[in-house]
Amino acid sequence: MSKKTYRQAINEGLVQEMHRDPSVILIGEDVAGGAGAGGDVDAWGGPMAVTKGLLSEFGPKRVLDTPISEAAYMGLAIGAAASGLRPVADLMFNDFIGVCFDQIVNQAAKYRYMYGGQDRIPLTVRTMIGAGLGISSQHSQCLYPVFSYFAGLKVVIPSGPYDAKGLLASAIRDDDPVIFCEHKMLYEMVEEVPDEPYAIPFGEAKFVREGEDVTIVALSRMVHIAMEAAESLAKEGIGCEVIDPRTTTPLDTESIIESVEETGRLVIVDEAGPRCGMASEIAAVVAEEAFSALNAPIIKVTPPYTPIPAAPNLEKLYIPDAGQVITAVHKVMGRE
Amino acid sequence: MSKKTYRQAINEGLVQEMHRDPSVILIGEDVAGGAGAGGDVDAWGGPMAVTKGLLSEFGPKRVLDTPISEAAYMGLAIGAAASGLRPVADLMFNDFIGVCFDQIVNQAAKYRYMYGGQDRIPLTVRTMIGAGLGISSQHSQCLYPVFSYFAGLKVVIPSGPYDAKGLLASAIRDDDPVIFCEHKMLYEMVEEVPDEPYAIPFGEAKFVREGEDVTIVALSRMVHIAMEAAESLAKEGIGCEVIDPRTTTPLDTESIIESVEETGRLVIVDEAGPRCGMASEIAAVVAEEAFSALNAPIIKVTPPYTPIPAAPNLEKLYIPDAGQVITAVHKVMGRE
Amino acid sequence: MDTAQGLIMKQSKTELLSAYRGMRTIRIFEDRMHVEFAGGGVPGFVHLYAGQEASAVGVCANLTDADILLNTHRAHGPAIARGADIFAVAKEIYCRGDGLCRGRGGSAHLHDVKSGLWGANSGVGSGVALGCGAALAARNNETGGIAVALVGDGGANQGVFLEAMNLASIWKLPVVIMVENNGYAEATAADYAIAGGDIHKRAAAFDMPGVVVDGHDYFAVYDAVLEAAERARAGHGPSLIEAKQRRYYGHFEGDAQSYRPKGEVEEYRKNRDCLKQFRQKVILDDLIATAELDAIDGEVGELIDRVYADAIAAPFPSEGEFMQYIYATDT
Amino acid sequence: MDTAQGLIMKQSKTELLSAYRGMRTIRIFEDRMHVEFAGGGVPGFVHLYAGQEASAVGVCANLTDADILLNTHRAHGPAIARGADIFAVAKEIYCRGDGLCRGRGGSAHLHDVKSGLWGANSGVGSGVALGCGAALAARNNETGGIAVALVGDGGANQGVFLEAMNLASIWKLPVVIMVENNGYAEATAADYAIAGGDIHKRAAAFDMPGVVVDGHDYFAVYDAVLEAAERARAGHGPSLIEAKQRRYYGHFEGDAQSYRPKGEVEEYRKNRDCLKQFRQKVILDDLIATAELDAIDGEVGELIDRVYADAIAAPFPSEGEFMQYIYATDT
Ligand SMILES: Cc1ncc(C[n+]2csc(CCOP(=O)(O)OP(=O)(O)O)c2C)c(N)n1
Ligand SMILES: Cc1ncc(C[n+]2csc(CCOP(=O)(O)OP(=O)(O)O)c2C)c(N)n1
Ligand SMILES: [Mg+2]
Ligand SMILES: [Mg+2]
Repeated sequence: MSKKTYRQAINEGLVQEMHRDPSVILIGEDVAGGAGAGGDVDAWGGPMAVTKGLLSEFGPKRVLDTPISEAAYMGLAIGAAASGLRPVADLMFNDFIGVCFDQIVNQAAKYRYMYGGQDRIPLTVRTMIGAGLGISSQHSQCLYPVFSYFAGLKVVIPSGPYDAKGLLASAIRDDDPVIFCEHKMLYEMVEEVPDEPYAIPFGEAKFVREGEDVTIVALSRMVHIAMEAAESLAKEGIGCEVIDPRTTTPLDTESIIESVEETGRLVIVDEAGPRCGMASEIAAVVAEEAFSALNAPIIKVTPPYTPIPAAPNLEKLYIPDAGQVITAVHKVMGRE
Repeated sequence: MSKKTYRQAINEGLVQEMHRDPSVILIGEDVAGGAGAGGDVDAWGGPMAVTKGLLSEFGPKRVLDTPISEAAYMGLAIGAAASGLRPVADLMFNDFIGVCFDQIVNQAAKYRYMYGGQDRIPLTVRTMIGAGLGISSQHSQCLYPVFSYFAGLKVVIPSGPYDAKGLLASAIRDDDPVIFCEHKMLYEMVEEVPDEPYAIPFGEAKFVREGEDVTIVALSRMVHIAMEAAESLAKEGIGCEVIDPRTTTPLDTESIIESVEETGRLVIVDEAGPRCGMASEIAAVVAEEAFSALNAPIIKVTPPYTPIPAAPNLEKLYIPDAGQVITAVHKVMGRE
Repeated sequence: MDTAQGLIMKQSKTELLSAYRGMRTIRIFEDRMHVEFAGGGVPGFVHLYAGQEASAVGVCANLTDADILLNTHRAHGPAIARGADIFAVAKEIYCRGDGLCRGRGGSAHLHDVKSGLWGANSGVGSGVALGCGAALAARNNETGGIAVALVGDGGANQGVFLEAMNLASIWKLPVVIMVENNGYAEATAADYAIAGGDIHKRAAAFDMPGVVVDGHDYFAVYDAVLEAAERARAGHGPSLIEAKQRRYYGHFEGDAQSYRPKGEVEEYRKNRDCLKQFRQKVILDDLIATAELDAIDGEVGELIDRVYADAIAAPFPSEGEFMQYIYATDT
Repeated sequence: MDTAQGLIMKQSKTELLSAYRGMRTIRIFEDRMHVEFAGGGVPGFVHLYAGQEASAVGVCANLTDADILLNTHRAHGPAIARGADIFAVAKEIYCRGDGLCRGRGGSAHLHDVKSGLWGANSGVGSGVALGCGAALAARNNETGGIAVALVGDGGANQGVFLEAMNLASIWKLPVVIMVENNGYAEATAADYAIAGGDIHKRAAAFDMPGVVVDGHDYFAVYDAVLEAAERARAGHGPSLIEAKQRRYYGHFEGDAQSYRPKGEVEEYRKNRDCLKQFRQKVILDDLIATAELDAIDGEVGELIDRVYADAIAAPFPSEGEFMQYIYATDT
């Protein structure tokens, strides 16, 4: 056990899984960096240096830099997965799913079903989500609701270093295609992380904080915003139970329902879009399955329905903050 | 006014808009058919013959058959729209969004916002949705929830010939990118349709049937399934109000809320997927904004969370039917 | 070497008879499907391969068990050529419970892992990318296998196909790209949609060999694939083959085909037909007797009767199975 | 014709001075941005164009008001070359309220309809497709305009780029594809990622002319674009130009560039620099005096000081504007 950043935890998880299973390969744009360039190899490890050192450790047969051809190398990764390799394919920014969407949602997600169960597709797609760097609307989205629309995929949204390492191990060991969504504003977050490998099962939400008055379901980076709000609300005597679903497919609806059945109130905090997003999905599940337990409207705290602006002041307005969560909690508590 | 099929209504709508405005052009795979082939030109009008005759009427400068290069011709259509043309681009099956997703959700949807309001993108994408033809999981999806996730697009789902013609006129005249989703099982549906052009505004739901006991929101083809259920329930003395939102962006939440405030009960019937779909979205809106009016859980009637099977018997199980709607209504009426 | 003698020096008589049987099997299977479709009862979209038999059969004659063939939506012919159980193929087309894909895929998605047949994909053009993956895995695992990706002239205009050509080339992947240019993508002519008209010329752009062959000539296809496959197996990287051919039926069943020039199919049937060409070549020196070939025709005819009777009688998938096979844990 | 005299026969002295001014403006703007970025306060990712000036300036010298230039994420240089208001350019990079895109786009998305500048797109490779649309519209509306799409060596590996090449060719669209091959896509060498190493060879695959030029030589770029633009204007269709060049800074600011061979940038700065090459050429016969060029340098230096002072002082977009410009009705 030692303190590690989210970046280090993911890097360590990759290293350990690659040692554990020689069929794990890494593939993507500049996952090493320096291919053919004449200077240092293993120069980048991705734009955020998350995969730095892996080429040196595992060699070019297992760590492959690609051209900017996402559709081709995702297709290749699916084919390699169907052949028994366990590719970890890097999508850099999840927004680039635009150029390889077919591969992910029509091929990977449907491969096993459409062919009647003949195959397993143990593919992990690592990708960055989220706003906060001022890099505008084509590099800052949270697209896990879109991935979650498609049955056949599994979708993971670790909110901290500990979960990141453990969920990554599960993703790589899983026999289905998994989209592993790393929030780019969390790479520097530090937490105690075991040095040895461990796997956190999918579909098990984490109760980040206990509380009796209101259930707050928060996703990815928003877990920290929700916690900030919860600490502040505690001072007012309002007890918030904060739940991090950790995976959106499978979604641990039981834990959420169980909590709402105790608290009778639900606020959902998500950085993904408000329309057809995870916040709506979770609200709908509760409105159908735990309606009788509800004492108040279900409130969603999400960004507005807009593309993401580059300007830092507007981007800040875009991202939900603790103030908005507090307002929502006050509302469900009837203290407006 | 005369009886027309959904197919004829769309064809007529296109013809009239193309006469009305010379900047309207049509572009896609086999929208005419026969390009370079040496036999008849205007041979297909798309696989469902919806655009048949348009090449003959408007000539090759305005009706363009393309290679199977969706990303390129969608990008081209966006560029043409930014230049003041009004392209109607054909995506054939909405599943093929997989190969041009970037163009639609990252370019078209964000063009105006990301460039600070300099442009208008009067693009209409016509595309087929829905199961029922036994053509399996890559040709049968309903992806309007995914389109609706992205602010900047407008999304239209006409449930019959009258709406199809009027909404198509609005789509073509609209200055924003519109995804116009035609349900492939409705092409033979017949209705009275005015001969002259008319436009139905976006964001105005249609009250297809009045009723006091339960609000049923139904989308696209499901409007007819809901009506079938409603007729049958009427015989039991249960009055269902059936609402067709007609567009998912903009979404007429007011009409839905208004109705639920009368009935106190909501069932949503949608052929799109259950996770992060429109049914969840509508449930979430009501659970937040009309909670106090609700007397029962909100029930979603959707397909299960699975890719779409080819086998007709399984496909039939996949698509929601009137029986499921009746069960849901009984449930919200407390008559299980 | 254009005598039967010469041909038999390259392929054994058994191999040649098997190639003929393969082509005839596909032909009779597809002709029959055309009739059955018109009569109703075949679900979904059905794209027939009749006319193009020499292409898939010429490819598959070069493949081993370690190799992977990537199928297209025009899937019946390649599936039969690759040796997938023809009863299960028919049942899949009819969406029956014990079809190749348990009724979930249908006509356009024939896929049979145990015969080394992948796809088909109804989104055209992806085969090369998936094939690159099979090829990479074969190389990493040193199986000796290669991948052959079939793609149509239409599919060759998809971005992923072009990206994958580049990727296959820079990594020298053991993959053969077989473009079945049957002149049309739906109702659009290849000559219209392909800049310059020649797909094989795209090979040079991606630094790989590209050739064009008569796709109705089994021997021409065989030879081109042999060379490309050897290159791939030797670790020298990908090749592209453009095989010019024509389908005898419409894009899919129900296509009125008014876009085709009058007499085109008749002309191909008369003068270019793969079965006719094959027979002419092999009977030259009486090394293969007409009677032997005729006997195959008869046997195949009977087989296909049984295949259809069996498929039509087979039950649809059981409803309990509906949600099976989505995830690896759903067995 | 390699004398100043000869050059001036093709382009007027005014044009040459303006080209020089353009390149110098970009250089000083980018050098300054490099410093400012290091000091903090520039939001987002910033990709500098320093070193590549001859490319954008050589293109833009051939463009009229009716033409459209498609920008890339390495957007500052092309925006300035195309004549976008440099104050608004800087403000957009700083995400200020009266930046080119009202602060919503930032460095990688410089777009200015009134100067005929489109993009940039931070998804690489789309420019050609969008440019095809501008070209089609120009032809349909008979504006006489053409589109020039800039794309990097990396973007040239995107499927949409390859699809669009084909589409542009079969429709003979008035579009010029200008591949700025600066040797790298991020930290990956073009020689590694481009099969065969030559992007201009891809032109033949799509039946269009393809040439390669020294992208640091303003005159070489100018001539190649002139020919391609004339071809496009004459209705003869698209062309591809590969302009080999190098960036002087990292992929984006913050890139340590350890992947680059030692001394590479120094070598380019010393022997290939576009400003040096230009000066050498034009002062041969003293038709343009060194002093004239030096005077421009001085003027540009002062301008850039004002541009930065202005941008840094400018306010961020007002918060009330947040939801504006999503739909055409949000004005
Ligand atoms: C990405 C994509 N776009 C469009 C289609 C619709 N479609 C199905 S088959 C076909 C024609 C394919 O032509 P080609 O690749 O030449 O194969 P052929 O049908 O001639 O065998 C088209 C356009 C598709 N399946 N996938
Ligand atoms: C579709 C897509 N994939 C990946 C990226 C990430 N990315 C941004 S710039 C870049 C390199 C682009 O290289 P090139 O086209 O040569 O342009 P350069 O940066 O050299 O000017 C990459 C990979 C992207 N923006 N879009
Ligand atoms: Mg074809
Ligand atoms: Mg580059």
